[in-house]
Amino acid sequence: MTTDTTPTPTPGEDFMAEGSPRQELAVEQVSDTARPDQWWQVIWSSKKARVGVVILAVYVLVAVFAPLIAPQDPLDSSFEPLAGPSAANWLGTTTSGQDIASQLIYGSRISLLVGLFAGLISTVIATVIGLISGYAEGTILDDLLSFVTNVALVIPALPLIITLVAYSEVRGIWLIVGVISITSWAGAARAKRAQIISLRNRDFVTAAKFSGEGTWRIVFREIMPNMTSLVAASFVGAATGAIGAEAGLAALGLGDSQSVSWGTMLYQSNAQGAIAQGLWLWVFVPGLVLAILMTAMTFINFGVDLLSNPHLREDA
Amino acid sequence: LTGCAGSASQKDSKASADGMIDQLTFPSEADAAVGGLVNYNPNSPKPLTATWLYEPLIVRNSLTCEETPWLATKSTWEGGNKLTFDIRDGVKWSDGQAFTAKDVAFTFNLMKQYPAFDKAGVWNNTFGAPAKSVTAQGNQVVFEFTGNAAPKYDGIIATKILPEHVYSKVGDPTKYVDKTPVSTGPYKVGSYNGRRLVLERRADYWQADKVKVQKIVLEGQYDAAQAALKLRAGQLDAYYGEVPNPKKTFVDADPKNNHFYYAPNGMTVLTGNDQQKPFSDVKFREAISYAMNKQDMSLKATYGVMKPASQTGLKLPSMASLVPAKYSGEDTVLPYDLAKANQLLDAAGYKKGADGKRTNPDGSPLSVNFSVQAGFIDYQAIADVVVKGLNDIGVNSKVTASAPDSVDGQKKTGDFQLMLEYLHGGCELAKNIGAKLSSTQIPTKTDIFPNVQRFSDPAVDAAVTKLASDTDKESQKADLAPLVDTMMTKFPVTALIYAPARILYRTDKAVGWPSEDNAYANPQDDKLLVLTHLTAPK
Amino acid sequence: MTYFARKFGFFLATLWAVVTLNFLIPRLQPGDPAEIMVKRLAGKDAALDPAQVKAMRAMLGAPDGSLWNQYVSYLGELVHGNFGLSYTYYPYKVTDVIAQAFWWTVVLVVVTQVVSFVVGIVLGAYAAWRRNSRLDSIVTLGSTFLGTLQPFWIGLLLLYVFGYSLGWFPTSGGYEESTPGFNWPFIQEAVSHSFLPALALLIVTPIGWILGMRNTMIMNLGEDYIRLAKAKGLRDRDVALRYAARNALLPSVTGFALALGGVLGGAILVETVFDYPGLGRLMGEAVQNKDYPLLQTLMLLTTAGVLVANLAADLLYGVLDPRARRAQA
Amino acid sequence: MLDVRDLSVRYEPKASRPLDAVQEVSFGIGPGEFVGLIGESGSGKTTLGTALLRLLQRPGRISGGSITFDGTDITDLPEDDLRALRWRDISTVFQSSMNSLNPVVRVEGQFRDAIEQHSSLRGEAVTRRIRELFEMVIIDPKFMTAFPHELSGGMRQRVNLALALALEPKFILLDEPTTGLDVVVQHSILENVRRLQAEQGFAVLFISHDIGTVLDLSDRILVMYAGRIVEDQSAGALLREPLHPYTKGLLGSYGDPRQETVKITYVPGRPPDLSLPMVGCSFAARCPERIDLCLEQDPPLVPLQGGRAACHVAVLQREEGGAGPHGEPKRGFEGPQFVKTADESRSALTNDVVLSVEGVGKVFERRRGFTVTRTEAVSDVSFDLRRGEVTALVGQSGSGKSTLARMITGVESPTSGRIVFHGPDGDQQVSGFRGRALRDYRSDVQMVFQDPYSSINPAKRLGYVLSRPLANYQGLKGAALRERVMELLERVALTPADRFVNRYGYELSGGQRQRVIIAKALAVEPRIIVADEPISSLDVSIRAEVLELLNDLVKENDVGILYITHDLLSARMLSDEVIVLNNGRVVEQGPTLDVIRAPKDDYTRTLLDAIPNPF
Ligand SMILES: Nc1ncnc2c1ncn2[C@@H]1O[C@H](COP(=O)(O)OP(=O)(O)OP(=O)(O)O)[C@@H](O)[C@H]1O
Ligand SMILES: Nc1ncnc2c1ncn2[C@@H]1O[C@H](COP(=O)(O)OP(=O)(O)OP(=O)(O)O)[C@@H](O)[C@H]1O
Ligand SMILES: [Mg+2]
Ligand SMILES: [Mg+2]
Repeated sequence: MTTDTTPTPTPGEDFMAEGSPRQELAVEQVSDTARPDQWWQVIWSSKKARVGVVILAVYVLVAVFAPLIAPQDPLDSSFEPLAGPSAANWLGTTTSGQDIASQLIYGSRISLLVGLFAGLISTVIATVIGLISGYAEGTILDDLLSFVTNVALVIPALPLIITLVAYSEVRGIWLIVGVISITSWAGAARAKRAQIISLRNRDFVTAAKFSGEGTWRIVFREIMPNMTSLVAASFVGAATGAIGAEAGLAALGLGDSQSVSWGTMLYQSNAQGAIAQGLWLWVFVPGLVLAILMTAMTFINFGVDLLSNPHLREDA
Repeated sequence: LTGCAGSASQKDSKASADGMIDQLTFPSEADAAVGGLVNYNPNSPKPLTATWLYEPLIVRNSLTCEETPWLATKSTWEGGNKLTFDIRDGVKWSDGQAFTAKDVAFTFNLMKQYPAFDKAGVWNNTFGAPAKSVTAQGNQVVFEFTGNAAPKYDGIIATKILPEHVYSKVGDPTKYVDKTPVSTGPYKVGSYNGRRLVLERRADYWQADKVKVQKIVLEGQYDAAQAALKLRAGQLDAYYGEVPNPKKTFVDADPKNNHFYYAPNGMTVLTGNDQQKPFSDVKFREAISYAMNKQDMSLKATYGVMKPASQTGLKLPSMASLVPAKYSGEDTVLPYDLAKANQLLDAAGYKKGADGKRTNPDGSPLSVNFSVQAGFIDYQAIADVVVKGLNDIGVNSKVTASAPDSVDGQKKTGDFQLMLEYLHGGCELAKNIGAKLSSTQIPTKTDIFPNVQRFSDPAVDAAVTKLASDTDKESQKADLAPLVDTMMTKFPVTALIYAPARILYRTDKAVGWPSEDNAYANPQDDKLLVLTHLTAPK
Repeated sequence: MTYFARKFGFFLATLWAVVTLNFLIPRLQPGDPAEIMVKRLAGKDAALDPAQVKAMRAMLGAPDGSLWNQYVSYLGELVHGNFGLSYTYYPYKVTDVIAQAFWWTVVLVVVTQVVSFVVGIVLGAYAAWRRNSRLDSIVTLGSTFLGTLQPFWIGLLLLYVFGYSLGWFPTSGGYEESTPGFNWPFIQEAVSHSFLPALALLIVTPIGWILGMRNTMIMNLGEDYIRLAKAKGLRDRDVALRYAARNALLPSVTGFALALGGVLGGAILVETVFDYPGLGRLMGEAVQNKDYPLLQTLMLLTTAGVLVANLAADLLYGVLDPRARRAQA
Repeated sequence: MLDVRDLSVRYEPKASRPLDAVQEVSFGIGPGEFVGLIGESGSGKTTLGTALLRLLQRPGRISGGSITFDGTDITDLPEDDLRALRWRDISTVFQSSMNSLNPVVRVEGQFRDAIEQHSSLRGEAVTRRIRELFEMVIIDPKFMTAFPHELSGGMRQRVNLALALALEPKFILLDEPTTGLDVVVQHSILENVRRLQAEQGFAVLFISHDIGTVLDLSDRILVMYAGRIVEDQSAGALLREPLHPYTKGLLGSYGDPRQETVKITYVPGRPPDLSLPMVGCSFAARCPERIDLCLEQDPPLVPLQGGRAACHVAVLQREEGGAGPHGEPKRGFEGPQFVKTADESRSALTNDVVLSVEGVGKVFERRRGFTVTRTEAVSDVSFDLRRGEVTALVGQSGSGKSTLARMITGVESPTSGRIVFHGPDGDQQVSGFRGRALRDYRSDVQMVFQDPYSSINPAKRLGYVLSRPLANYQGLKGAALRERVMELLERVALTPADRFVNRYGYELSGGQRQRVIIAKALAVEPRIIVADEPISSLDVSIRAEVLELLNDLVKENDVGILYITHDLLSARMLSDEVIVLNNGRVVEQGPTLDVIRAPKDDYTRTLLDAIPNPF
């Protein structure tokens, strides 16, 4: 076959004569490689997150099964005060004769509860406010919500917390949860506002309007599911922060005095001059378990970060 | 421990040959976060020192109620209406001017002009009638009151006397920033750098022979742990704040030199709301008083340092002489006796239900809510023991911790059932145990007065009035008897354990500190008096 | 025109809200300053002497009128720059009191913040550039753990180890024997006294910068302009600094401005542990003593700090990121 | 000069299966040669290019073969030695060169560092050189001190080109340097490239998925499919006698809009998953010419007809006596195609008018500080939209097409003139619609979005996406709703429907996604569909497929379409009437064929010229 026998096809001529219109060739194949990894896979793919999850799981188990694990009732003050470690009191006793090990074990409950609920509430507040104000960017509603957010961001948290705690008659765990939640949402709300502003102009949002969706549905059913990674990250962040805040509050003597938490342990040990008395375990163990829990949470957040920032994924 | 920081205080701290002590270091009295704001005005909320410059008329040891004449050599009551002080001769202000009775009269008259200055309540009707006049007559100062004012005595003798030739020129003394103090006290200001106040001994002090400490350094505010560590390191010679477990924290580190004295200065009492069920019932109050494991409280709240308190409301043994004959020789510390408590409750009609919980005599459920100040660790420890005792005898109770300020609010409104409180064991009996029981001293919406439990009994009120008007020690004892009796039989409040006036001190540089064996002074309040007892160790 | 008016209006509105909250927050707390003051002078479990309380009230001048009247007069005073007399340091003016503490905190906090920012940025950038190296792991893991420690807890630890056990550093206060001012002994003392508090802050603060920098930097390393820079055959150092780090720095710098503004709150605990004569400790004291005038002014200072820092961050972003210069308007 | 031997590149992501993006590729490029590299999205073009530059990043790495440049083997050359080569000898313009300038450094600085790194020029000399380069790519040198974001997309692209030329390299890699640009701009940039290449004689590897452009420019063309080179021929030969069926498919996607009858083909299906082991020819599944051998054996790239090809059929057909059993070699693609004849295009514009645009104008005011900038995006535009007819709106970027679309769909309101909807409730002005009324209006007027990738919510399944308009406008629920969703999927040929209903958008190919979007617009049974550049982001090989679907809709459902595009070929394929827009004004309007065959306006002619015409 030579070139000169093949005429140069002239445009418009029956160049495609052989073609038969609408011939179905292959069945549309749908491969699943394009499917992004599920979020748990992504998180699990990070070694740090795995470590974090395992540590957290241990803490959760300890908290759930505290009554089975703890050798003593954490509030039972019938032991000899200031006893050293022994079979009955693994880490010794406090100045008022309570078992340190049991307090430590039961303390995990408060921290986890506060982390869970304060994290949840503050994330919900932040999400709702951030989403609405971001979606309504440029309107009075946005101005109003941004204003509230800014004020919340600017008000010094500690005096506010102290006031809120002091003002309420009863200092329960729920008060702490509430106070931490309402003082910690503003930053996350801002971040979410920024993200929704960038999402809001995506075509699928306009498309949803053309499907006749109402605003609420667009914000919470169409846009929000696309922010799960940010929401998840802000939840983990908020939970970590809340755990620390609870400990800090308790360590200022503003905690829930009815229940044992690591913060109240720190407070009591510090107030009783445990360092001066050489009661190392009492001071340092709660601080340490707290730091480990928070480190674990931060590690998990590394994993969650991978969701929103795929660039980090090759890391792990 | 090798305390080598801040070593300046150690180098020159060796006792000198003449029994003089070079220097002692105490924590700052100003208790302020920021330094550099100089004010020696003894009536400002935070003078740099309220102890070492201006002096009172008389120092009364609040433990034993013994008086030591100071700027006044003698005081005399004529009835409860007239009080005369003989003013000491030969006292000089630090600027060389002579101190006279006129200065004393000036100081008290200044209070009249500026009520904000009147911490002793001389010119108003708190605890006794207001003054009519305060005049200097020769070397005497005479107070005339519109009525009985005997309970004001403590306040009057403790008032710091100011130099007329300075304070008469400054206008409102409360607004006066006193930067160059002119005072009668044993020390004058050496230097102050915003943090460290160095006081130097005045050679011309009127009792200079008794003052052996050349220099006093006031520096730093410490919490318990820091203070303990500072003390142990020798960077502090005495500390007056609360250090939990002083024996282990401090004394054990160096038993030879480290000591502490937590003198019973008052007592922690269990205060029910006597206007509300069930505490309105004397029998109930009595019964639960036997369910208080005071030994345990002492252990858990104070490491066993403070002893269980006498139900008389008097701090024993220092006030043993005041105990009425009826109870002398008897152990007035109520025993911990659950059986008796149960038995009393049964008898009073608080029946135990099937669940082991008692009900009111009228059958309504009985439950007690215990308000405790969050963050007061010792109170919380006591509260736990109290509640345990109550539950043990079938009185369903629980602790609610609230902010201390909220608890104060409850004291004002009366919106509480049970709380812990302090009964001051001061020498002015009417003002202390008396006020605790008098129905005139029930807190109002705006002010906390001592009768928080809202106990009310006309007979007791009469007895308090009588006691208040009495200036004679012996008859005071007789007047006290009905009050002690009320405490012992009506249980307006239940005494738990003594509350301390504290000192932790070192004896490597100075000896002669007050101690259990030699309680010549309230270690916390009577620092001037203590100073005159300090000498260099042999 | 309207844009600026709007922005300014917002600033004012926020300021007003903050001032109002600052006014309300302390007043909503239960407790009476006079009682508290007397109690603090006498010790926590002493009986309140009503005579003293009365005198103290007379001195502090009990707030008169309804809350509304107080509020109006408070605003009036503020407008005239009159912040009142501190209760605790009566009769000193609040401004005098704050002036005493101000520089301590500013120096401590600014120094530690700047140091941790620089350390954080450098470590973060290096960790990102050498991603997955051993150093990267050490930096990220180590800073994560340290960053979760409670500052006051670290403070106690440092205090005990370096202050008391080893005795290397003084344990409390800002200085000792020297006279504050610009003289060598004082500076020496101030530095040695600030060392432990600064260390406590330095241990916990860089984590945010490290991780933030590392994340943005890694994100930037995937950008095309980095690839192009490499293709241009530039030296690694140039690529890392001029291209990657320069871009990744932007969010951190604005974050830094915000952090500087909000730093006072964080210093309370550490300053208390070390008895450091700064604003944080002062604020703690004001809270405890219900020193309304002081507390209000301190909170105003903090919030104004944050607001100004916000503004500065905005402006700074405009300067640093040329793209923002246009977008901002 | 550049010699690539058996080069393979492998991505080994942590979380998923490793994937060979480039497989045993061999080719060479001589000095001054202009080589094109085409292939559909994901075929490995960029990966290959990046590998040549030794710029692969984790998780990618060169897993085999060698790259020799000017006699130096650079496959494993240490970074330091490589640096000397970079930019002086090999430079590049990236695919997304819009974003490949450092945003925080002025343009000049980005030239300067490259020049100073590799030459002895300093200071003023560098500036002079940069000025020279700017002039070379026809940009005012005053933009030297600008930041990248201050330049338009086209300018940035030119700057990148200038940057690539800065050190007079021997070889430049151009990776889709004009994607995302306007046809007209694209055209002028590529002209520029060609001119400079002729002047300076550097070698080029030009990557594009647009065979038209590549044919226009290149001396020689490499066709890439699924990580392999499947054909390598000179441009002329390729056009005359494409060897590989895939090449034929790509060629077939071009037609001349001026023809009486235009046919364009599309290659159905999607490329294979490169991370799965493959038996046989990777194109076999989509190949209309495949024989059994294709399913068993991987065809090697063998010399054929002066070029090279990797196709069993092509080789067999050209073997001695091979023509018999395997048929004659064919020049065209035998797969599905879309045909439009002149008759079809000439149907009279007689249907009911549904919507009239009457003298519409739109002015945007942007306030920046104290100054207000006014942009007149659209001015005095009038036309009618009818049932069952397609009106094409053509114009280059920024001509106001989307603005018009937004006004018509009620997203924005015009600043002058009016848009009247002739609905069941009489004539209504669109700008008056708010809330409910707007919603109701949209049951009559729907929109098909330009970008099929961003207009399907990535977090929702297709079933949900399609069910929403049905539930909202028709109140369907439960089984009825589901049934209707299935019908819709069938309607747009996503069959079997139950295989798609539970998928996410990202699991589909671009063409499939665009069909979902069309289905969504159809769901409410509108009278008018406004389609804003619905095919511009699709691979050429699947554009025809979407066009055909749209065409069917007009025929079968009697909807009217406003088809917005800058591509006259597709306008010709679909529309009955064309409106040419320039700077917000209508410059020409009339029956499609008339306008395309006999443009009256200069601007229309410019647009026509910009269409790459390989024939
Ligand atoms: N970093 C990566 N990790 C994993 N796979 C990748 C990565 N980069 C590209 N790929 C895969 O390699 C294959 C080739 O991608 P490449 O970008 O080279 O295609 P392309 O031909 O340039 O496509 P386009 O025309 O869209 O630019 C694709 O299947 C892609 O999914
Ligand atoms: N919201 C807006 N504010 C200000 N100017 C705008 C706005 N939207 C569009 N413009 C301007 O109006 C003109 C027309 O834009 P439009 O998006 O309608 O063009 P187009 O023809 O759709 O272009 P493309 O082909 O790039 O999509 C442009 O100059 C654009 O900058
Ligand atoms: Mg590519
Ligand atoms: Mg457009």
